[in-house]
Amino acid sequence: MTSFLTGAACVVLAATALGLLRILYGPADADRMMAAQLLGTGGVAVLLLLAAATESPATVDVALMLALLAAFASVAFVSSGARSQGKIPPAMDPR
Amino acid sequence: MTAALNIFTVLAVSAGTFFFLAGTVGLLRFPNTLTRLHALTKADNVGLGLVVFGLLPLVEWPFGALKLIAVWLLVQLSGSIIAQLIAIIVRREES
Amino acid sequence: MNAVTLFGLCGPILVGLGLFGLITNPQPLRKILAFNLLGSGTFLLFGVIARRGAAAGLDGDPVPQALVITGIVVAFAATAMAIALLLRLFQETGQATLDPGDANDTSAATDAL
Amino acid sequence: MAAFIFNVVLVALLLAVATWVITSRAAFSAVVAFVAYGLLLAIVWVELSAIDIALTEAAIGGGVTGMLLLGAASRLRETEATAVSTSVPLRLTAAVLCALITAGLAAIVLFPPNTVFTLAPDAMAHLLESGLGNPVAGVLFVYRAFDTLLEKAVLVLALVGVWSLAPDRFWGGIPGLQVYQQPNSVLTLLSQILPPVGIVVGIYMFWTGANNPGGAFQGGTVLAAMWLLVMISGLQRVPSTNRRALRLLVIVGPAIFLAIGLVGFALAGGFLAYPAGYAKPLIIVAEAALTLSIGVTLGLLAAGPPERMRQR
Repeated sequence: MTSFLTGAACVVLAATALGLLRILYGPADADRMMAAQLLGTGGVAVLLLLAAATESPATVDVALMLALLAAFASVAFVSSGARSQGKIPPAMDPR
Repeated sequence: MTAALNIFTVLAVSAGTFFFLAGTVGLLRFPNTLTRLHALTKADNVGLGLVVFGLLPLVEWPFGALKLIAVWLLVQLSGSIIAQLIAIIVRREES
Repeated sequence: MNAVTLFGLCGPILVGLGLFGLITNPQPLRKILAFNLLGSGTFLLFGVIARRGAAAGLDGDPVPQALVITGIVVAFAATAMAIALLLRLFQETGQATLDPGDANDTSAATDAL
Repeated sequence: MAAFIFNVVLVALLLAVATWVITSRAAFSAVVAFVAYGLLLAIVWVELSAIDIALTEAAIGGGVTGMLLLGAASRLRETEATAVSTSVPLRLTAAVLCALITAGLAAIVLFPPNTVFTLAPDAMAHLLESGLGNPVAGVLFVYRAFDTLLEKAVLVLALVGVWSLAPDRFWGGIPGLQVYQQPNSVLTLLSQILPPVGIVVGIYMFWTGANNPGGAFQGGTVLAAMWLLVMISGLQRVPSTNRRALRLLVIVGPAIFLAIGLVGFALAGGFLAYPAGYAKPLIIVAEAALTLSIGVTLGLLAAGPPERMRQR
């Protein structure tokens, strides 16, 4: 069972990592961000599989942390993207 | 009983792994950003869901199992909302 | 070759890569990224030393592990500070460069104020 | 065997992503690769049996640093084209010298000294006196408490440094955090549902840190991320940095930790020494205050220097 779970973790990692090719090719920034998002979810799955394979419950906490914070970079991407639509940062505003 | 549960784990985790693979293939092969987003969300929801489902018999009952389900729900929540936000950005840039 | 040695070799490569990026890349933001890469390579070396020092019923020596946690915190503080500095430079001069020729050009700075 | 293949794949990926961070032409692409790198590094730490570090890296590398860098990359986008690249001879020289450093460090890894040097037994001896169950927390709060106190001081100093980068007229003003411009969007929903969960997880991280991997810093980072989410979505205003309550929150953790350290002079015969039998409650009190302070400090560090005086 342990080798099966580790093997599955290996496949999930390799699969989501192939998706990282989107970071190279883009073409849109959204595509790049999506690849990171997929790796975030894949990373959660990998950590859960590793936790089960090595029977270490603390590893589940790392997955919990990733699940909570992996979306955070995407939120920052969305909010900074909203600003790049030709808006001047306040400190450069001549007023 | 144990053998049956093991077979269940193997089947569910394998199916989950397959969805991660499918998500990656979609992310790499689909023609435009919105369809690629579609592929990403399938991997997020179903892939991780099946992996979590398959691992349930292996973890401590009930709190270990509840934690796994909480991780999945967190990824569901943030994944679906991030997908919406990215889609909004993509559509605004296209128009 | 076991897994720990594998990670142990990964650390030096990251240090080398980070240092190379830090020296050759002209953009300050990329230098910050490279510096973080360099730092994480060093942390990885500490992690390998910790793993090899497993004793007293532990999977790793907790002292280097605690040092790495402190290191990550300080590296984050330094990164936040560096980015704030960089964005301020951009606000003052309208460009983000460490080229001394541009730094002497104070007319842009006075325009911004 | 399966575990070793997994590690080979992991290391190959980590190096590939790291190479992309350095060689990519566009800064945005490099920053996204760096976020992916942080996620992979967290898995590496799990494989090195350093769960405490994995938690820290997952919270910082994957989350808050990514946010800082993405914000900076999008603001600096138009400056990229003007950057001059370094000359080929300089690049070659740098590559050779960096390769030498890599080789030297790799030699240290490949040919370790014959006697294994470890402080684990010493750390464990002190751990028993403290009543904690997590050896890393024991090292941070008993064996090396002074370093931990200084680390918190560094965070506060970095915050003062970031604030002082504001133009004089904006001192004490409102940080220029990038706020999502559309109110009542689906992001509002996320920032209504996620923070309550995040606060529970943050407190859990701090509480479980006494006996299991976790602790004040990991818990504080989660709190910081949740606070930032609420501010980015516009549900909560970005506070003015001259608010007294805010500044008190920043220093309450280090101050309580310092006070406990000073009490050690009177009751236990040394700075940061804990009176026998009271070590664990004192550490829990210090950690609780530190979790709060770290959360507020990290949130403010990520929010950046003040950029305006008044709410619009």
